[in-house]
Amino acid sequence: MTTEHKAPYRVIGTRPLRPDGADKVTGKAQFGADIRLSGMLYGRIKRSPHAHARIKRVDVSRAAALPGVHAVVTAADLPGAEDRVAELGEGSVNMRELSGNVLAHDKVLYRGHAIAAVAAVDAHVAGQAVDLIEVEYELLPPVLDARDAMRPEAPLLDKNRRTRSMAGPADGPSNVAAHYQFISGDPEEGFAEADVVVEREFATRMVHQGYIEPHAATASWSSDGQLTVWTCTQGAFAVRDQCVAILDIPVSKIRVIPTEIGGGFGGKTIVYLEPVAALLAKRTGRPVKLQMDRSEVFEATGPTSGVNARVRMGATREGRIVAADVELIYEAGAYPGSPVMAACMTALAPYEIANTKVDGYDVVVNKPKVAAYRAPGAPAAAFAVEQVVDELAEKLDIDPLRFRLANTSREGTRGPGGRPFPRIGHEECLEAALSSPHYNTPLEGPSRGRGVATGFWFNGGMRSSVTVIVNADGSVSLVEGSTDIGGSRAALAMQLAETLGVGIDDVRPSVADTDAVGYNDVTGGSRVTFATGIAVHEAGMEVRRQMTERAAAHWHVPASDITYEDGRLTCTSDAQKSATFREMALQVLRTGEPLVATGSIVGRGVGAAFSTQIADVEVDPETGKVQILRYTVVQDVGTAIHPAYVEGQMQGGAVQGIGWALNEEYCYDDQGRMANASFLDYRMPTALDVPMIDTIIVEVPNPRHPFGVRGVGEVPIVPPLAAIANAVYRATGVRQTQLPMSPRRILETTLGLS
Amino acid sequence: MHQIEYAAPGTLAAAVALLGERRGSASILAGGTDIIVQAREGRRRPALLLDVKKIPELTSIRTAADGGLIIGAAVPCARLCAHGDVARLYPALIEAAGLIGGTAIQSRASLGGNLCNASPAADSIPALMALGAVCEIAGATGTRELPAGEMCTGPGANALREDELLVALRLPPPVANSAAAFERFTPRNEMDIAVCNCAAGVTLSADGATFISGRIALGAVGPTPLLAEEASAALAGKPVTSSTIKQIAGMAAAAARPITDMRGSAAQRRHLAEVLTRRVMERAVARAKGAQA
Amino acid sequence: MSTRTQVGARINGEDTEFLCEPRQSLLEVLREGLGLTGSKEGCNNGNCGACNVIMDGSLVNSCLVLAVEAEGREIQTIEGLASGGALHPIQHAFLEGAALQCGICTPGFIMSAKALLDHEPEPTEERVRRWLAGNLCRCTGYDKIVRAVLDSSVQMRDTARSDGGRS
Amino acid sequence: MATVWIPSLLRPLCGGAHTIEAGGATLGAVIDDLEARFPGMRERVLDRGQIRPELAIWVDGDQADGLAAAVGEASEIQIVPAIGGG
Repeated sequence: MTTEHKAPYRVIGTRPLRPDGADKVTGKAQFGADIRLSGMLYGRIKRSPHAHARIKRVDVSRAAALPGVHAVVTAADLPGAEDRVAELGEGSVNMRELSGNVLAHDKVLYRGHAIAAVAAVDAHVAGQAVDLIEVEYELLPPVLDARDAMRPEAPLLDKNRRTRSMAGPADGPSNVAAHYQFISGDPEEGFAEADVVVEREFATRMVHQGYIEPHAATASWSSDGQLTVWTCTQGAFAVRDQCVAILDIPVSKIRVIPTEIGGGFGGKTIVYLEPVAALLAKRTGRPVKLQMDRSEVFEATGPTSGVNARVRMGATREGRIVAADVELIYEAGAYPGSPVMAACMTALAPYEIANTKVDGYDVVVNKPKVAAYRAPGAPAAAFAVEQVVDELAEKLDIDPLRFRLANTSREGTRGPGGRPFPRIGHEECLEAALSSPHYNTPLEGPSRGRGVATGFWFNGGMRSSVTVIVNADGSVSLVEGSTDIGGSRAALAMQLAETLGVGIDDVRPSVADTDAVGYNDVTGGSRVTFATGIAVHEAGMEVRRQMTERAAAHWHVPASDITYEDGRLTCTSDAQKSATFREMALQVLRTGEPLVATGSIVGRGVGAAFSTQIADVEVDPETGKVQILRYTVVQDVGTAIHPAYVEGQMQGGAVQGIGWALNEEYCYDDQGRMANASFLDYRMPTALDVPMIDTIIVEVPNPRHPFGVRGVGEVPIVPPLAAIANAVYRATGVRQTQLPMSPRRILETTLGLS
Repeated sequence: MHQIEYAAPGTLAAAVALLGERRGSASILAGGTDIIVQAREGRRRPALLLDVKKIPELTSIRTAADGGLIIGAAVPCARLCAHGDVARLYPALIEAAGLIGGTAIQSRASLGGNLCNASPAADSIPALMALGAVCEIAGATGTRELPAGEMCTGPGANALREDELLVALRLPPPVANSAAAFERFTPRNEMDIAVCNCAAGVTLSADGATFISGRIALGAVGPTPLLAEEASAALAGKPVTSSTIKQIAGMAAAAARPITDMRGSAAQRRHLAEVLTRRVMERAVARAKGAQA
Repeated sequence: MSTRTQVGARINGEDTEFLCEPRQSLLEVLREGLGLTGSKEGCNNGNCGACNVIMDGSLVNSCLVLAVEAEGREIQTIEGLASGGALHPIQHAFLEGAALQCGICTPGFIMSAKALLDHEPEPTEERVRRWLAGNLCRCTGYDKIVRAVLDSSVQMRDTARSDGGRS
Repeated sequence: MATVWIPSLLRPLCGGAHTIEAGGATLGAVIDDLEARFPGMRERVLDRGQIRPELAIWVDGDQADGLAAAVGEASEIQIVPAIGGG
């Protein structure tokens, strides 16, 4: 269904080989743990076995005495971080809390919370040393469920925490860190108008991004006090700025070199290891590498929230949704910062509803502090809302896609807070789903069902810088600072090639360190192809301008006489004077001033992304196992720069959502110990668990991007939870209000097994 | 991992001698897919890993005098599953052994390791039990035999003495009109631990109408894989009908003593024990009849 | 402090000697000792396949093999697949088919695919999925990976056929 | 006059209105105008003279960099929480 060639573009819409691909298929690409430096030591972190405890004493003497151990550090080695909020581009992070999460100060707030760290000659010795660190705890009762944590008598994680909201801080201490509210129209009046009202409660569990590469960071200090950090991160500048704040050093003293990154999905946007590696490296005077093992990744990084949701929606007999009331309670983990506000703002976004009320609560519990996870907050909210929408459609006997179409948001529809949508493609997605081969093929057989759901996610703008260097042979180097997780070097190089009218093979993109390119916010929020793309376009236009001036000087004509089209400079006053970009570069760059241009932008004019998905499932009525038979992802991508990688995002997002829907969850015991911190028992889908994922790329160009780009990466994970739940309902007749829809849960709900 | 020593003796006698010297501080290394993980996580702390893959008796598949097979304890599953005689005689064993981990695990994991690791959910053990496999054990005082079903004594605990090792598993030759089948239930289709598994071996009368005998074994529903003895015994003389199978499946499930953990609930496991018993019995019967045809 | 053992193995066609402790995995020695960092550590307990290598023709998780066990063995890692700068057909198919996003799982998938196609030149989609079930990928949803393996199997058969015709 | 969408939790400060017309050529001036008419508004939106980091203020579809952001006669202004992405 992809349009392979679009008339206005020469490079965009084609499928060239990605520039970093050869190194990745041959094992040459350097990822976080692949850094090896001369004299390097290996670090390991001591972690809390308890979910909630006061640290009474830490004795590192036995560890420090172990042969082969070079240093041991604790939170006492960290400079006291100010209690302030740092802007890190991904929402806000309280620096004192960030520091406390890196090494616990006085309390441990979740099992896995870091307490101390060791540097030793190898990982085995470091591990033995960690076992020799003695920590004395005063155990405190853990709070593991957000609803429990909200009760007035609940143990407090922080006695100084007061609920924050736009109404100002609350009086008494609470585990509720924040309350968000959005009201538009008059919800009660709206419900009075409704002929059908559906209300349900939903619950989901904490889940992890599940990137295959564990966190890894290596730090080294030069003898003149310069710190270099190699790390696999979604944002080298974010790591730099967080290290600056936590270590209290000037920005000029630290350089962060991003390695290749083995997946992030939002989970590699905040620091865990980097400041600790820096402390150990400083103490030992040698480079120190820290890397997590898989259980640490599960227990001590940032998964996404378990959620409690209540959704009430009303519609008229004619099929118009007239009112919605949504309450969302999100676990933040040990420190505030769940994505509940994003959930509030996305939950109802696909629909134009006159009367809405959405309340969101950010609640701390004794679990790891959550981090961003692909469309943070939106999937769980959509799981709830899209099932209620499905149920309304069913009660009104309207096709579920047509019901959504009848209520769709469009350009000008106002969302929470009153912001109107710009040009969006939700309607086009629904129509493409309605006319898709999948939706028009009947699903037959017992215990089978088809479900649909739709989802919305914002696009991020934020800041991006690139540098474009034109080499004397006419080739072009693109230096960018957006770390590349899924092929963005290709997508950016293609936009530059398109802007300059040169071939994709003439552009060599590379991701630079924090000293080699202007500031870039994290690779997240589906923003790189969009926002860094704008920076690339801006730099490309500057190259064109400079090249035109050079050509004018070379030909001794005014610059206004020169046109630049399809990579060719032509003199309008003398048709003999014409040269390709490369030919002109060869003429003017061997001796003249080097040609360098930059593009530095704040990404404005962000698009909005929608995806509609169709799932066919079969449920084994005896075992409760759900098999995905067929799956289609429809998505408005604005313009598909590299369609293969756009499809890849759609397919990958859908399968991550399938895992979340069916089997993934953090299993805790009542003391807050995670029982399944391994890839064996945290059941992510394997190749055998999913079918081919069909994609339908819808292109409603974003009018405010030079090539019409919308962010693509996140929205495909929004609909799957609900699409599968709706399919399971059609297969079994039972609504699934809790995730995961594991075989056990299906049996419990369909057979009453308990 | 803590410091360990490694030895790879080339003979059974040398291995047994080493075990005797080490008095319980050695662990056997066959495929390593359990012991290496356990040592790395500090769940077991052997001083010595004794690699048995250079010992011929542990790495060969031989035909026994009675026509059955003797399978070296360290033979990797991949080799077992590709073995023509095993496929012909004991398809249920391949159904089970073929599920122990993914492809890369299959290259290393062995029946002996799976049995001695004594996980309640081990996939090959119910199949070995249903097939009536016997363990050949060597130790300081000589050799002994033990029914496979008696090897596991608790979660992670086996019946071997400090100086003993499992050499091979001896499978009796299938009798006429008999067959076995195995099935497990996991939430994922691969790379998962059984929430419940079940093997059934049945022997039918020559006309296929009556059960002569049977053996039903269940895994992940108790501290060790268990033989559903009453259900197995009740089969003799019963007509080969779906109602018999249903009744026996119910009896088998009643023998289950499952717990609730993150992999499944007790109720789910009891329910699955019945479902799986029925399914494997149906398949075993079909297979026995097919063999007869 | 430790007892190091000398081990000799043939790695990517070259006789290699290294010293290691018995507690070190093959993965650790490949990566930290020999600088072959193409094999990745994703879980260190055999559940993700990112460290997969081929040992004496069999696919193994190098995190679940002790380095001392490599004595006398033939080991092939991702670094040994491309010959003289030319990509192996499986590598080419992954690149061509956009079968990687972040790329961390890619070496493991390619080694698994190679082991499969060495054994079975004409696998079905179901067979490919089952064989690759021990390799986790979190980015692609597997679609393009499975297609790449199927594509490379066709490619390799065609090449084998034309080579056969010549000889 | 620009139209300001008032977040629900601030509506008690301004008599429950969902939107308010406010004057000023910059975002700062608009907030000054709101504060003059509905005291307490400023400190809910600003912290030490800057837009609170947990908030995003949108003027005509773009997020304002700061209080100097230009506001036109027919501008629309929305005050919403800041969002992160993955």
